[in-house]
Amino acid sequence: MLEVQNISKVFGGVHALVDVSFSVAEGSLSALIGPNGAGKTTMMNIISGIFPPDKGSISFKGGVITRLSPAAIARRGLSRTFQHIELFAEMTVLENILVGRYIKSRSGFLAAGLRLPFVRTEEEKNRAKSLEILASIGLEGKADELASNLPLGEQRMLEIGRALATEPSLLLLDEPAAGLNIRETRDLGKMIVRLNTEREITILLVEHDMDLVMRISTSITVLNFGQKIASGKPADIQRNRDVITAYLGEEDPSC
Amino acid sequence: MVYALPNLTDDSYFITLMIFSGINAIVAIGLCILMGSAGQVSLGQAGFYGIGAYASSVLSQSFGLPVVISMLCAAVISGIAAVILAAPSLRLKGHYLAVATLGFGEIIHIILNEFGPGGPSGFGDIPALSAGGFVLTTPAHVAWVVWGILLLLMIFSLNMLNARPGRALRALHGSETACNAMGLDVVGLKIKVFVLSAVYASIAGSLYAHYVSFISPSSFTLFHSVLLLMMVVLGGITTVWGGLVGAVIITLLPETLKAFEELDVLVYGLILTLSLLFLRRGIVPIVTAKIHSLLVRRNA
Amino acid sequence: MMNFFKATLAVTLLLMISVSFAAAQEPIRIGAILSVTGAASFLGEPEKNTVIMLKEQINKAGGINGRPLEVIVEDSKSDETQAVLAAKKLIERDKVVAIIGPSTTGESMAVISTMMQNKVMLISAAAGTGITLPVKERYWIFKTAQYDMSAVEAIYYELKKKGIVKVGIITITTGFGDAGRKALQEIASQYGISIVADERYGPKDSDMTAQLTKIRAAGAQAVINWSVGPGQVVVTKNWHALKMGIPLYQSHGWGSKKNIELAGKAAEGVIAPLGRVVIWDKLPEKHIQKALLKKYVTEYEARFKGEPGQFGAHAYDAMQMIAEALKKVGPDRQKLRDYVENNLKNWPGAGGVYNMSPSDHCGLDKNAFEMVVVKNGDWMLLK
Amino acid sequence: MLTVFLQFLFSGLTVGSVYALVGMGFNIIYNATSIINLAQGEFVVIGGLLMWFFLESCKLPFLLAVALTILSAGLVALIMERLTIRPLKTNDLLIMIMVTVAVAIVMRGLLMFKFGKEPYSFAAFTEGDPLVIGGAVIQLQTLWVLGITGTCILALYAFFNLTIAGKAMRACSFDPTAASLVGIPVSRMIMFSFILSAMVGAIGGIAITPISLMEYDKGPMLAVKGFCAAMMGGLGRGRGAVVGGLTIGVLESMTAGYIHSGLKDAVALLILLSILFFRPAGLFGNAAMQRLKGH
Repeated sequence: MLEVQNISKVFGGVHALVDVSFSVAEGSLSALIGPNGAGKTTMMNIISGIFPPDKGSISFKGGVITRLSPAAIARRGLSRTFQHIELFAEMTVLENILVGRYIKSRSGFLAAGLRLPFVRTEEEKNRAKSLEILASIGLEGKADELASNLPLGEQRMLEIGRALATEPSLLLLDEPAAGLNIRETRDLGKMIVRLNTEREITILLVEHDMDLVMRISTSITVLNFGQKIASGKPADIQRNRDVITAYLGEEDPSC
Repeated sequence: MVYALPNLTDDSYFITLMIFSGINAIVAIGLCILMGSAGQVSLGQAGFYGIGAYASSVLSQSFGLPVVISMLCAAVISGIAAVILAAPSLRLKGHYLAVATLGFGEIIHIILNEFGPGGPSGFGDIPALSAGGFVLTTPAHVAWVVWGILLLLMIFSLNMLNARPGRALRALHGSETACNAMGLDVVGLKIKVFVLSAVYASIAGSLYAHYVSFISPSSFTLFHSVLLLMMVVLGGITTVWGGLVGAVIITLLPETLKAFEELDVLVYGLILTLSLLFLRRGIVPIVTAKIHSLLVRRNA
Repeated sequence: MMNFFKATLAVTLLLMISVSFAAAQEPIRIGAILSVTGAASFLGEPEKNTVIMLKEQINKAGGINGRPLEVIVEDSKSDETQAVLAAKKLIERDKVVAIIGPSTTGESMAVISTMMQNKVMLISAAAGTGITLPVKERYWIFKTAQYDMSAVEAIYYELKKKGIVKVGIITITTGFGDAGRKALQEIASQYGISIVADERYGPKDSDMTAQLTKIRAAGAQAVINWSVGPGQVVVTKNWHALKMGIPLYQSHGWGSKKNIELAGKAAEGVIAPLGRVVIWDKLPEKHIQKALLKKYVTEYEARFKGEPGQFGAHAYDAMQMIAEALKKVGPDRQKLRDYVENNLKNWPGAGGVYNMSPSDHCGLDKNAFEMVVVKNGDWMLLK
Repeated sequence: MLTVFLQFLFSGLTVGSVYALVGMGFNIIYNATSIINLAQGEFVVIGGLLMWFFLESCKLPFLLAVALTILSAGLVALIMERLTIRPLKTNDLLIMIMVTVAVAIVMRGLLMFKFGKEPYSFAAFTEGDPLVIGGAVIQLQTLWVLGITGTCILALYAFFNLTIAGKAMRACSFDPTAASLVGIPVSRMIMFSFILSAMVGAIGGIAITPISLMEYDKGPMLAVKGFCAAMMGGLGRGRGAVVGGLTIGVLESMTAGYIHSGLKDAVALLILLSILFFRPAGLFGNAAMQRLKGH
């Protein structure tokens, strides 16, 4: 589904990514991990088109997306969430989801202003779909709250919900567990698995929480100082020497 | 103003005030959508207002087009001007966008001064508003038409804002990064909302020209743009109702202040300053919040 | 805060109502729309003062055949929209029988349709040709300001006498300057004059050296500046500093001692066509305007610590015309208009000697001006 | 030909140095607060009119009149800041800018009330015939204006780079939170920035009034031009405003001279717009700085 080939990126003399390749198979729940500064977020931003790579190419569902704009990539069915939450703070929970429906609907300024019949049916359909998504992420009771009034955990859920509203075939989750407590993280994990299995959405997860990653992912790629040092099944990764050394410097490798 | 309403209704002075309020309100709701919903600033709205007034006047006077047609053509011309301004301005934000729009408005003013019919003196005998052979002669008729158009644009705006494009605009205001990730066409949306506000301003400008029947560049200056901005900020930027209320207040205020004679400018400035200091979110949002909280308390 | 607003609003409305209902002894009401504030306030200010002073004098002398005269002055803020509103208010709410003003051509043009629709006489204090022409479409409109054309003719007549054939013109980008520019261009050829440079500047510009340099480079034999406000002083100073070696002519807007004061030495030698209100003390005793100008100017200066100038004179004449008509035919809108159109022949005013007729709603020509030169910090008639 | 060119140049420099002074005023406040103070032009007017008042009306000696004028302008700015900007605890730049517009209206009202509507002027600082350079004339007062502008730049540069107070003000502009953490009284620095910019404005008013006269409603035009000067040089960059102001002045004068005087403002604006579109950080700004400030 996603092929990342020989990606390199230099930021002001710092090699953020060096010749990194990996792939995400259709239907998989893949994870991209690595210590701080390993280049995970840079990779996410390159995949989703926020900035281009210096070298290398990325293809998605068979088409090259390396130089496309983020919006164009999103329209091809690749949706993402953000490490630093990027919700529409002054809009309600439901409206946030509805914005996610943007690319799946078509009423423009004129049609909407004139409230043409097709606009009305489209709005109703979007509304129903959005409420359904809200229910699936457990926010059905909070549709009319302002997004900024939600607790952090629910804001993360809402971001995922908004991404789901675009009906993506690949979902990039950028550190969805950051800032969550143990219980919230557990719920999040369950939901991610459910999305993967029930909705059949391919997922690429960037995460710090090793426990979560090891528990739910089916394949893992490990980055360190911008280079890929390992990839494979969780069990293999846990035993990999390079990975353990990489993490020992900063973090507890026991998980 | 409510105090004054009953004995003023058949007073053409009052009606004229309502006409000017309505015209200003049309520009203001466009500006509300641009600024409040989409978060773009414009200090050049008087430019579009002026294009609307001049284009429609020239087309109907010199080319003999029916007024309705010339108003529509003027709106198209303003829309094109908006695209020309918006396309390169998109990368700009905040003060930089403000100064770009300011420059645009001033350039339009200079163009009208230099190349407009009549130059700085302006020109008159502009045909009155008419549609299908029916000419609007009395102010009352004009007032009905102006407020009718205002009402239609209001409904249009509210419909639009409560549907897909409106949500997209507000999302744009919230987080452009997220908009990109949701596949929103940020550039296109920004251009479209600029065009929309320009068209509103243009319609208002045309109405003004055909009603007063005389226009000169001095009505379409930076100071008018600032005044429009003041309406929107005072009324409340987050809702089109704020534009409407702000426009009516700013139009009526100088008339109300006539009793202060020479001091009226001073009092006007003081009222504006105090309102901005104490009614920061704008009148409409504050009042609706108040009503909302009262209702909630009653229900509880 | 809301209470404060309500209070302000209520007080203001009460004041407005009390003003409009204080008509106990049935006064005759006329209106005045003047640019008391805003860009054209240099016009509106002396006009307003003049109107107020005359009203008091008329009422002290017994009013209009025993009835007091009331003048409602509306400040149009030099803004066309405000002028239209003011006209509507005066006609509809105050039921005035005639209106003086507005001060500028643009504002006057803007209120014409209102006046025509409501059939109320307007005596404008602005100069624009279009205000009273075509006279058929300006049935209710008169004006007391001389045509710009008349001032231009006075200057060109002078230039022709001196054998000057190439001039550079520099005008301000306002209605006043633009009207002058058009008049200058229109009749130049009639006097055998060619305009070799046509320069402009904005109302708040602070240096016109570049434009004057260009005029000099174009080989002009004289400079004509058409503006009012600080611009004409700046042009004069720049002209002086550049030592241009060619004479500087100013428009009839130059007629204020303040200009000489502000320009200082630089003003020496500047020539302009001025109304006699400015140089009344230089007129021969027997001149038809002398007595009334002496009374007007000395009384005005004593009361307002400034000169009425050219523009005060426009309001003076408009007010006197209406007052005379009111005394003769009473407060009837139609009769007032007819009186002004038909009965003001060889009528001495502050701005000149008027000859109104159905084909001329201004009644002044270039004889309303005297050519005046600045000499030793004072005006001197150019012989 | 050279004479004519030089004359256009001198004319442009005269006008441009005023824009530069106003532009510097914008920058001082912008640096401390990110506010665009649209009442900046009014300080120039206050400078010119109060100078006339102290010099011609009160007949005070020249230097005393200058000192009183500058102090009064500072006082007005102090009152403005304490009464309107400080109570306005908001991050909404639009509201802050609109407040300065409203304050400008109040100031214009007061000035009109006190001084009326006519223009004022007083004698040039030094008597004497204009200088002639290459056939082109330059008025002595123009030299004063240029000299004063230059002195202001140097003084401001020294203030911001050599004094503790100046460095503290710069720190506020980079990061108010951090500045307050290290013990800089941010609120007082904002007040100082208003006073300082008012004083710079007033100095400009004093210097140009003998050339261009001064009347109560000249402020908005000066503000627009000064704003453009500041933008052209890169908002917040002191020297940028000077170059920006002089550039606009010279461009206007060259357009008036070589193209058409009616279009001089338009040409200056078009160039400003192209700079905005192609170099949004201004001629001398760097893009990274602009991103940091986030406006």
